[in-house]
Order: sequence, then C-alpha cells, then structure tokens
Amino acid sequence: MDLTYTEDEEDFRHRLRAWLAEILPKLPDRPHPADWPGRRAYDCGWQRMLHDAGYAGLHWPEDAGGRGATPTQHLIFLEETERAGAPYVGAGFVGLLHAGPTIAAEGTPEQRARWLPPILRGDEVWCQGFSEPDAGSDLASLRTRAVRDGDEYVISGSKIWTSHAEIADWCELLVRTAPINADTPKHRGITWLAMPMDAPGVTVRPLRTLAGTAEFAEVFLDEVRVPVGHRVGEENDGWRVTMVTLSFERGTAFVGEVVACRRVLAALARTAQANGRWDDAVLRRRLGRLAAECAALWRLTQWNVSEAQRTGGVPGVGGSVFKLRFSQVRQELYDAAAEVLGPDALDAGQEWVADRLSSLSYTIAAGTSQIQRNIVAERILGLPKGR
Amino acid sequence: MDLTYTEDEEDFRHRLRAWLAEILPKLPDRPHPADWPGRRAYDCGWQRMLHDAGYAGLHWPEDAGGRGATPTQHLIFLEETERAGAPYVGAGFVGLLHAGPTIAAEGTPEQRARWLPPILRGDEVWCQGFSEPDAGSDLASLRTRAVRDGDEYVISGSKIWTSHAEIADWCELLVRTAPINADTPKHRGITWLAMPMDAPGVTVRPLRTLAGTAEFAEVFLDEVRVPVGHRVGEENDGWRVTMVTLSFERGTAFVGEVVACRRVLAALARTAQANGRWDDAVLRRRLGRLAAECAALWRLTQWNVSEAQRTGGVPGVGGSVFKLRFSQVRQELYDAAAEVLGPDALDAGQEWVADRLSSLSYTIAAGTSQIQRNIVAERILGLPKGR
Amino acid sequence: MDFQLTDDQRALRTGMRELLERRFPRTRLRAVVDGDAARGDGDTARGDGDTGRGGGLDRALWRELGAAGLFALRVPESAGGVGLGLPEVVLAFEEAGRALLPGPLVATELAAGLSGSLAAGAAQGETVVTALDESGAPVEHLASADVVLALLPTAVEVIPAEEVARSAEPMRSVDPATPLHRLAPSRTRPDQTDQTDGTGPADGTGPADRTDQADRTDQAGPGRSGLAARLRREAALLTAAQQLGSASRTVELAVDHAKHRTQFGRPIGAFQAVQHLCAQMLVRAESARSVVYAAAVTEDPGDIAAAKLLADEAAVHNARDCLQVHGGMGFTWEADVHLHLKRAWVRAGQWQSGAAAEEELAAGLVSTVETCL
Amino acid sequence: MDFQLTDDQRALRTGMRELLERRFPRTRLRAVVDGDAARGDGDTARGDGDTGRGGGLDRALWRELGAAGLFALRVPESAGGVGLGLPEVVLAFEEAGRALLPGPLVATELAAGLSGSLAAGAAQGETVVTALDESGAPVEHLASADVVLALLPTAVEVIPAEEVARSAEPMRSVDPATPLHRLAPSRTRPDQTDQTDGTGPADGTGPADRTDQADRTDQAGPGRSGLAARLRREAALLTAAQQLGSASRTVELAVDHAKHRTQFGRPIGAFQAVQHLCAQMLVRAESARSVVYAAAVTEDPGDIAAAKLLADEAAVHNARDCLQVHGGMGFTWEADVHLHLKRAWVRAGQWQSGAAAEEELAAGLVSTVETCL
Repeated sequence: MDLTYTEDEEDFRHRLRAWLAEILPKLPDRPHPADWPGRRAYDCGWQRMLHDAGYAGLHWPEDAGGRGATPTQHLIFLEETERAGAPYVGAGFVGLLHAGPTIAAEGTPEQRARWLPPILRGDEVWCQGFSEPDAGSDLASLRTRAVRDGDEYVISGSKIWTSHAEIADWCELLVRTAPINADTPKHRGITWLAMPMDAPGVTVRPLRTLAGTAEFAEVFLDEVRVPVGHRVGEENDGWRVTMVTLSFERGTAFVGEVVACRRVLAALARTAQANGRWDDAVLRRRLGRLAAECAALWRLTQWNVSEAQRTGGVPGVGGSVFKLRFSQVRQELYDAAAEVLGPDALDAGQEWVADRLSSLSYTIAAGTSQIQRNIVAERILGLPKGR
Repeated sequence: MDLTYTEDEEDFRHRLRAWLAEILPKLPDRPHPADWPGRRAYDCGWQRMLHDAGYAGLHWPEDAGGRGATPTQHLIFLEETERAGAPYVGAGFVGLLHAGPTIAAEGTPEQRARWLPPILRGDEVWCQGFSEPDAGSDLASLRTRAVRDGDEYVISGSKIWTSHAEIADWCELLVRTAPINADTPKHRGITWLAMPMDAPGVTVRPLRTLAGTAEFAEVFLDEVRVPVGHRVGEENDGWRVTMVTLSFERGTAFVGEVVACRRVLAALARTAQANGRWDDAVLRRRLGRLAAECAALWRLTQWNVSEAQRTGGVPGVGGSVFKLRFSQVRQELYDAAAEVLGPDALDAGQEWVADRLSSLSYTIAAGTSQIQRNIVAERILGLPKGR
Repeated sequence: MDFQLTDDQRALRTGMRELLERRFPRTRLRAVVDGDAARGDGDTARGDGDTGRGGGLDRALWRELGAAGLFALRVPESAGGVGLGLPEVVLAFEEAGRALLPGPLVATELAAGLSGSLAAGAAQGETVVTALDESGAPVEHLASADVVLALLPTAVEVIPAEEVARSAEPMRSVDPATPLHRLAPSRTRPDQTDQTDGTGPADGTGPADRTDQADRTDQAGPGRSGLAARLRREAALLTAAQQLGSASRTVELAVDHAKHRTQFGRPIGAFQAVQHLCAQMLVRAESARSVVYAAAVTEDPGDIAAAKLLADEAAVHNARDCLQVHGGMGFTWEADVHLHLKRAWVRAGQWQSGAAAEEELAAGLVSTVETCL
Repeated sequence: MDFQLTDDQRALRTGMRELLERRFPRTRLRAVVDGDAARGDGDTARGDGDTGRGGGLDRALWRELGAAGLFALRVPESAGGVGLGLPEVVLAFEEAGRALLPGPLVATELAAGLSGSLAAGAAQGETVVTALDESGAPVEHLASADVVLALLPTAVEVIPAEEVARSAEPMRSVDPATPLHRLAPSRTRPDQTDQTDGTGPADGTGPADRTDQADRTDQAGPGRSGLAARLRREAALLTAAQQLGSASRTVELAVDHAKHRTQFGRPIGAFQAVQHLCAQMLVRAESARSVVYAAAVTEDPGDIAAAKLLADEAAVHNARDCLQVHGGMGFTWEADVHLHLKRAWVRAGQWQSGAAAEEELAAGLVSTVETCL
C-alpha cells in the first residue's frame, strides 16, 4: 500500500507539467462543438504536439511506436493533462484507445505499419462501428452482414452511436460473417474490419441526443466493399480480437473524468458558498458525502492501476465495480449541481446543466448498469448464470 | 373522490369510540410477551368482549356468524381500535383473518358450525402451517406429505414461521397429496386440512428471531393422523381454497399498522424537539418526507378499501403497490427513529429499537419485496414472465 | 367514504384524454420540440440569444382548450363556467401532464377564477396568463403571455406581461417546450400593479383596478391563510397533478418499450432488473396519485405539500428510470422520455420545492397533538 | 505508487485470519451470543437489569491475542512491539471485523501505543482498555475493562474503569456480543484522571501520573491537531477497518447463501434481483476498502472521514442486503447476519458519526483551493 510516487514518476510528472505550462497557452481557441472540421483540426493538432513532445501512444508498446509507459505513468499523464485543462483526446479517441491497440496486438506487420503511425501523429482519425439499433447491450447479436466476394467483403447494415463519424478516415467495424444459429455461440461469426469512411455506400447521419447536440451519428452501409486485407485477425474471430484491447486500458479509462468530478465538486462548494446555498445543511452534507464518493473513485482508480501494473494489464475485479460506482456518483454529482444552481439549473446554457444531461448516458453507455451488475455477480462473485 | 364518511359510518365510529372508552380501562394488564398461556387468556378475553359487544367477525358474512360490515366500517374499526390503544388481534389472528374466512367460504355446513363460532367467541385459537424451511417465497413447492389411510390422512414433514403454535388448538395446514412432477403445476396437489395441535406426532419448537424473542415456532409432524372430514375443499385443490380468503382482506390488512406509523412519526418529532435533534435540518426534513410517505400510505389504504367496496372484495392493483411502499417506509421510519434516539438507538430496551428489529422482516415476510415486484411487473403491468 | 373516481370524474378524464389526443397529438408536441431544434441548428449549445423564446405558444390551441372549458372548470356555471371542483381540475391537469401539453396552464386556470379586467378572457383561452412568485423560479412562457399573475407574500397582483418582460431576460430553457425567463433580482416588486382585493375567486367584487397603485395585502394577512397563500397552494397542487400525469405516462412508455424491445433473445421486460425498475415506477406513481387526489379533496396545506413532494419525485425519478429502461434509445432527442424528464425538472422548481414541502410537513408534525387522518 | 498489498501485508492478513479461525471460531462467537440468550430466557425484552453486562470478555482470548501481537502491531520493536504501521493495524482490524471479534479492540490498541502506568499491559492483552469521548456514544465492555481511555476535546486521560462505572448505567445492548454502558450526562469530566502529557505514543515520556489531578491539554491545542484529535482519528479509522471487514464478510455470506438456496427450481443467485443486490454489496465494500486503505496510508483527516462514512454505510447496508438475500433464514437468531448488522450499528455510532464525517468533508471542500489528489 504505497501511495507515494517514485522518483522516476515524480520526474515524469514534473517534466510533463512544465511542458503543459509552456504549450497550452499556445493552443488556438477551441472550435464550436458543431464545427466538425474545426474539431478535427484542433484535436489532431493537439495529438501532433503530443507526438512531437514524445507523449503520443504513451501506453502503447514500444514496438508499436508507443512509449511503453507504465500504468502509473499513464495515470499521471491523464491526471496532469486534465488538471492543466489540456484538450481532451477527442477525435483521437478510437484510434489511440481502441482501434490502434487492437491493430498493435492482432494486426500483421503490414497493418501495423500502415495504420499505427498516422494515429500517433494525429494524421488519421478513426471511429467505431460496433453498436446497432437492435444490438445494444446484447452487442454480440449484431446483424450487419459481410459477404466474401473474391478479395473483398461486401457489407450491408447499419451502425449507431458512432462518434466522430463525420470526420473519420477509418472505421473499426464489427460485422457478421457467419449466421446466428442455435448451435454456435453468437460471439462466433463476427469479424473485425478496417473500413475507409469514404468508401462508396457509406452514409453518415447525425444523431441528436437529449442534450440537443449531435455528438453521435448513425452509419448506414449499403454494399460497401472492403478488401480482405483490411481484416484484423481471422474471419469469425472478431469478438476475441476486439476484447484483447481491454487489457490495454489498465484501469486508466476514467482517470480524467474522476479528476474532473473532483474539480466540479470543489467548484460547486465555492458556488454554494457564494450564493448562500452552503447554509443549507442538507445540501452541504450531500456535497460532503460526494467528496467521500469522489475520494473513493480516485482511490479505486489508483488501486486498479496498481493491480494492472502487477498483472501486466489483465483487468481485475476493479473495472466493473468502478464503472458502477462512477456512473452513479456522476449522476448524483450533477443532481447536486442542480441544487446548488437553484433556478439556473433550468438554463441549458450553464456548463453544469449540459454536463448533467450528458451524464444521463452514464448508466447506459458501454454496458448498462444492469449489465455491469450481471458481470459483477456472475464473473466476480461466481453466482450462477442469471436468467 | 369522497373522503367524508356517511352518517351511518360516523355513527358506527362514535358508538365504537364510546364503547372503547368504556371497556379499555377494565382490561387486565398485558401479559409478558414470553408468557404464552397469559397471552392466550388475554387475547381470547378481548375477543370475547368484542363478541359480546357485537364486534366479532365484523367483516365476516352474516351467514357465517359475522356482522357483514362494509370495508369502510372495517377500516373505521381498525383505525379506532388502534388509535384507542386497544389490544391487537393477537392469538385470534389466523382464525379471524385466514382460517375462519377460508372455512366460511369453502367449508361444509358441518365444518362451519363446528369451527366458526369458537373463533368468533375467542374459545379456540388457530395457527397457520404454510411455510416450510425449503418453501418460503416459493410456497407452492411445499413438501409436507399427507397419505390417505382409510378415513385419515397420515402427515409427515415440518412447518416454519408459525405464530402462536404453542397455544393453538387448530392448525390450518397445507400438505402435499400429489407428488410434484413436470407435467402438472406444483400448485396442484396441495390440500387444506384442519389439524388439531394436540394430535400425537405434533412437536412445537420455538424459533428465536433476530429480535431475541420467540414469536414464531417450527412445527414438526411425525405421522400425524387427521380425519378426512377435516379437509376443507377437494383433495389437491388446497391452493385455490387458500387463495379465496384474499378477497376477505378488502384492502384493510395494514390499517392498524399505518395508523401506528403515523403515531410513531408524531412521537419521533416530539422527542426530537425535546432532545434537540429537531434543529438538525437533515433529520427534520427526513421526518417531513416520512410524513408525506405515511400520508400516502393512508390514502392508498382508503383508495384500496374504496375499491374493494365497489368490486365486492376482489383485490385490485393496490395491494402489492401498498405492500412494497409500506415495507420500505416502515424500515425508513425506524431508521429515522434511530437518528432521533441517538445513542439510545443501541438500547434494545427502547420500544422503537425493538420495533426497528421487527421491521427488518417487512421486506421479507408474506412475500419478499422481490416477489412483490415480480407480481406488480407481471400481473399488473403485464410484462412477460420473468426468468 | 368512497375514495374512487365517480362516473362523472371518469368521464371527464376520458374526455380530456380524447380532447388532447385530437387537438394535441404527438406530432404536434414534436413540432413544438423539433421546431426549436431546427432553429438551434441541431445544437442548443450555440449561443444565439433567442432560443429561450423557442416553443412559442399555439394561440389557436389555447383558444380551443379554453372553448372546451379547460380553464373554466371551476368557474361557476352562473359565470359561464363548468362549475366543478378542484378534484376535477386535478384530473384534467393530470391528463395535460400526461400529454406534455405546453403552456402556462396553472396560472391561466388560477386567473380564470379571479375577476378583474386584466385577467378577463383567461377562462376562454383568449388571455394567456403566466405567473411569478418570490421563490426565484423562472417565469414560463412570458413572451407568449398577455398578463402575469404575481403571487407575492401577502398580495395578489395582475401585471401586463410586457411590463414584466422589460426587467426579465430569456434563459436557454432546458425544456424545449417551455421557454423560461429569469427575473432581474429587483423585479419582484412591480411598480405598476393590478391587484386583487383579497376576496375569493369570481365572487363579483373583482381585483382592484390597475390604476390602484398601492400595495394591498390579503384581508387575512400573510402566512398560510389569505388569497395569495391559497393560490400558491392551488398552484402547487395543480403542478403536482401534471407531475402525476407525467409519472404515469413514463410508466406506460417504459412498460411498452420493455414488452417490445428484444435483447439476448427475449423481451427485456422478461428480465427481473427491468421488471423491478418498472414495478418501482408504478409504486411511485400510485403513491403520488393517492396524495394528489386526497389533497384535491381536502385542500389541506399539509396534504398539498405531500402531494407536491411525492409527485415531483415520481415524475423525475420515473422519467429517469424510463430512460434507463429505454437504454440508448432513451438518450435520443427523438424519444419523448427526455421531454418528460426536463418538464419534470421545470415543474419541480415551481411553487413549492422539495425542501419547502419537507419543512412544511415537518412543521405539521409538531403543530398538532394528533396527526390528521 | 503501488496501492496494492505487499507480500508482507498479505501474509499478515492471512495470519490474522488463521489466528482468528483457530482462536475465535464461529462456535466461540455463538457461545458469546447464545450465552446471553440463555440468561435472557430466550427473550431479551425481559426486564432483568444485568443483560447489559452480557457478553463478558474472554480474558484468556484477550491475552492470546495480545501474545500474538495484535495490540502491539505499532509498538516499536525496541519497546517489545511488532514495529509495523497503521496500514498493518487496519488490515488486522479488518479481519477482526470480519470475524465479529468482540471486545474494546480499538481502545486497547490505542492505549498500547501510549506509555503510562494505568495502561501498561494493554499491548500484551493483560490490561483491557475501553474508551469514552464526549460524543455521548455508549462505552463498550466497561464491566470487563480495567481502564478507560478518555479522549476529551483537548486532553487524553486514562481512568480506572471502576471510577467510570460508578456514574454509568448498563444499557440492554442491541448487540449481544457488545455490552454497553450509558454515561450519566455529568460523567464526562472524571474527577480523578490519569492524563498524558500530549506527546506522541510510546515515546518514553509517558502520560502524567495518576496523582496529577489537573487537566492538561494537548500541547498542540484543540481542533484537528494534538494527541486527542489524532487518537480520535485513528479510532475512527480502526473502527472503519472493522466495518470494512464486516461489509466484506456479509458479501461472502450472501453469495454463499444465494448459490445454495433453491427456490422456484433454481439457486436464488440465478435471479437477477438477487444477483444485483449482491453486486451492489460488492461495490459498497470495495469502494469502502479503497478509502479505508488510502486513509491508513495518508492519515489525512479528510481521508479518514471518507473512510468512516463509506465503511459505516457499507457495513450497515450490506448487512441489510445480506439479510434480504437470506430471506426468512436471515431473520433468525441462529444466522450470523443480524450480528453483523447490530455490530455495524454500534460501530457507526462510535468516534465519528455520518453527519460529522459529512460536515468534515464539506469543510474540506472549501478549505483548500484544490482538493488533494
């Protein structure tokens, strides 16, 4: 139980901090959220700066062009960038955190050479084509079909909840290459493909969320042709290929968000002091309780990262536990924010109100809280398979 | 939506109130909870007083010796007796509220003549032998076996959670007369019998609860012989026979308890004012919220009783809804009581502390909250059968 | 005692539901909501100042509702109204909440019960009335309103809407169908007022003429009695009635989705986790119903506080759970779930907050020796 | 940073678990609990005054624990102790909480770290030390204790137990294994005191002799610093560690029951409702664990407040959910579930209540510009 950082880790932190202090003032203004080309330019520009400073692919293995940093260094990186107010990974998310690691782990040397460097340099943007309208929590039941035709797959179907689809160059796509039948688990028969977003037959339609914004899109695929050489891993083995990246995450998936929660909470307390709501013991104690919850989230993160550091990245008990608590706390935090704001909680122009709306997806996205509880019950606690 | 009582109802209330004011001071001291013979004498004595004053079997049909009162009159009776601090039905519970109504509805004329008058007069005490160690929520899977031998059933097995077993004359017993098999629903094959508690082979063992008291018992049955004439309804039809009494309840099952909750809440507020805890806004607002919850429970009760009045007793939506909310509120009430008591909440000699311990069974007894939610989801909301 | 709906009350509820299905079908709701979306370029985060005035009121619909008697339910038949009581208004408003009918319904209904020149026409749906009080809650539909009913601590005033608008600024309302204005902090003492004389509604004496500039308090004084206090309570109750309607509707939406959405080879409604979410939603809605209806009958301040508290909670939590049952679909703009949630947030801040209701109920616990049953 | 247990810490935890399984198996726990039951005639509602002294401490066990080093974990090796740190004590106390080990563990452990004549022998398990503070929490195991460690606002005193007992009365403790005494309201200023001089633990200077009658405050004064404040924080943390152990144990009990209890033709653990109860229990326990362990490392007052708050909640709620999973069986005296719940209630009232912890955490939010990460 050692919470002190090693000299190397402290050194890494101080150099990063110094670099951030120097570089952040030079950044251009942030683009408007609806300005997709502007966002691409901004996010890729930031990735290029990271690349040039030696921070790109920090958590990637060195033979994939990464820095081979320890989970703790990655934690420090995410913590410091969030605290300094550096740009969020944004358009680079899928490439850096999912598609890239997948290719690094399962791709051929040629595939790695083709796709990884542009991700690290911020030259190419990836998006993710996993969810479908009828395959949400039950992702493995996806129905977008790919039929082999010579050296190509011909793909028809549709995907939903795709971020950055408007500006992506590539899509990491899961498709069905063998039909669902009673004899084989439906996880079999899924294949992982890299699809160019400018291929004929790809149509992107923005998807408006309850927050009023269009952060996501639907992607419609009408006989899109993708070369067989764009397949990573074997045909019908895409589910396993996709899952290997889980070990890349190493407990760091929500570091920035936890840091942000603590910053928001401190700001709520200051606002409440300023507007007099701090005198309301019910609200004040609620904020105090949230401070405990946020502390727990941070310590769970450190716990999970330390575990990953020991096990070489194999996800442990902590991930689902963290996710369940985090989703809940995050929604409670923004409910408390509404109390602090009082009547201003009805003003969608308020930053916290917009965040409150976004936070509504936290118990749904990336596996509903219901699914997470099933995972905890069956995989961690060893309860019989639920029905 | 009429919450005023009719002239007849008000008249009934006033006569009852006057009688209670006259009779209650004449009652003997309450026996110690562990003094079973004393409790039998006390509870039966009170039933005899009710009988002599014309209040016995208020909600029973007149042809069964009851008074044929409306659900509203029954509501008033329960409300007034609770408010006046009259004795609880106690040892008469099963006879008056379950076994009696079952016999009244399904018994032969001879059975009614034999068993109903002593229940109404307080001469005979009944207990209930339904639950078994391995058949709790899943009551229909009960295994206590009855084998026909001439004019008798020979019964072996065990029952649990039986109140008043030590002092009961009769037990309304559910037994299995046809084996559980895959072809027929397990609800079939159950038979309802009246078993004399002094029959050879009946052993009663007190069951200590977490409250430290022995309000319940286990009943062991070793080749107990019960005449076939003690069977109510047809062989294998006992499940249906048992369920018909649900319509006797007419929304009044928890009237006294709701009145008691409101009395406890008011007492908590006064205690909190006296000991200074009232200044704690968190606690004060919590009590305010409980006042709303208790109000809702009372209005739900009035709603359910009014519905029963219209439909002639068929239980509606309200029962499970009420039970779920009531179990929850009751536990929250005693948690709030612990806050009001402060350090005294650790003193088991405190009335509210004993009640708090008992309240822990509310989300379990008579169908866990989980089962209640299933009932609401499937029978009321029409969701597909859960698995 | 017969705490069930009478046949007439059932008929009224059915009539109101059918009226709204005819006059305000879902397509019309979506037109209000998506019209706002269109203006906002699919992005309400954009900084154009007039989205706060989105969701402008449909005057024709308002007149239809007036003609159907919605605002005159409690106006005596002798004064051209329907001559019913508070329970009937509660039932009608429950239906309005169920259908997410936009507009300052509560204020218009209350104003229709007052006499006075400025609010004349409220009962017929000709005059649109919104309201303000001193709680700091935003004013809804101010740009569409003709007059504002101001419920001050001890006085009731009716003020031309444009006067109030001069010292108000539009907010970017979280609810796309309910435009909101924030009042400047000083803007709770209007300098020109149309003030009632503190007598009951529609009793012929009428509020003071607008030329009467002086503040006049209710005859019965401040506190829990007096006209202003009574109107605030009725406003809280009618808001609770709408919350109840919304809470019931989201149960239906969740159950319907759970029956038809298939995952893992069966309807999600066959999963206990979803079943239990739905069951708890029903429990919340039915508990709220019991106190809302009872408060409509008793008009007791404590009952009304309980009604507002439980109905607010039922509406907000049921909308949240409904969203959870809907999964990703519930997170889209196209689903109606978010409209229920956002409207529930708006209403929860109106007239009596949860904190105020809890304090009122707590005070009620110690003010009487015996709680009223 | 490596926020996982070291090999030595794992070994300590295993050793402690095995020690307790050997020396305090379930049969011994039940003997303590059911011994009390036997005296009460199966009915604790009976009014005999001495049930409050039920669950008398097993001195032989206490000495064995002392001999095993449980109370001397933090005493320097030079002073005959084990020479470990707070994290190790936390791990050991977690095991004690898991096994429901009765006795004034926290006070004895704290006293073992002080020097002074009255508390001598605490480290060896020869002297049994209980504690009192000014929160009004009952004193546990007073009748079995030799001395009482009094943590006053700004002073630390060690008082012979019989002196405290003179102005204390036994309660009928809700926890059958933890006898409790209520102090008379005046009984927080002992007239005869054995007071420390405010220096650190076991540093050789020792508390003032018992003949020293004057009150002496901690050198560092009142508030968050000073010896009394530090001991209160450590007491809160060690209590939290026991709560954590109990919270983890009830997860195991619930899961075990859910795997083996069959209803409706399958293990109840196959029902989502039960699965999700168990999952939430694990989430509570693991969240609490993360802050309890962190607080053991940082000794920061805010971290300790978070640890106590979340561990109390985890212990109480997990015991409740465990009872729910057990159904009727959980409601019996024979099941251990209620013992966890009752002990959790006792501990939740000790050293830092939920309200106090929340206020401390709230104050921490505004006392620094940046929250400490």
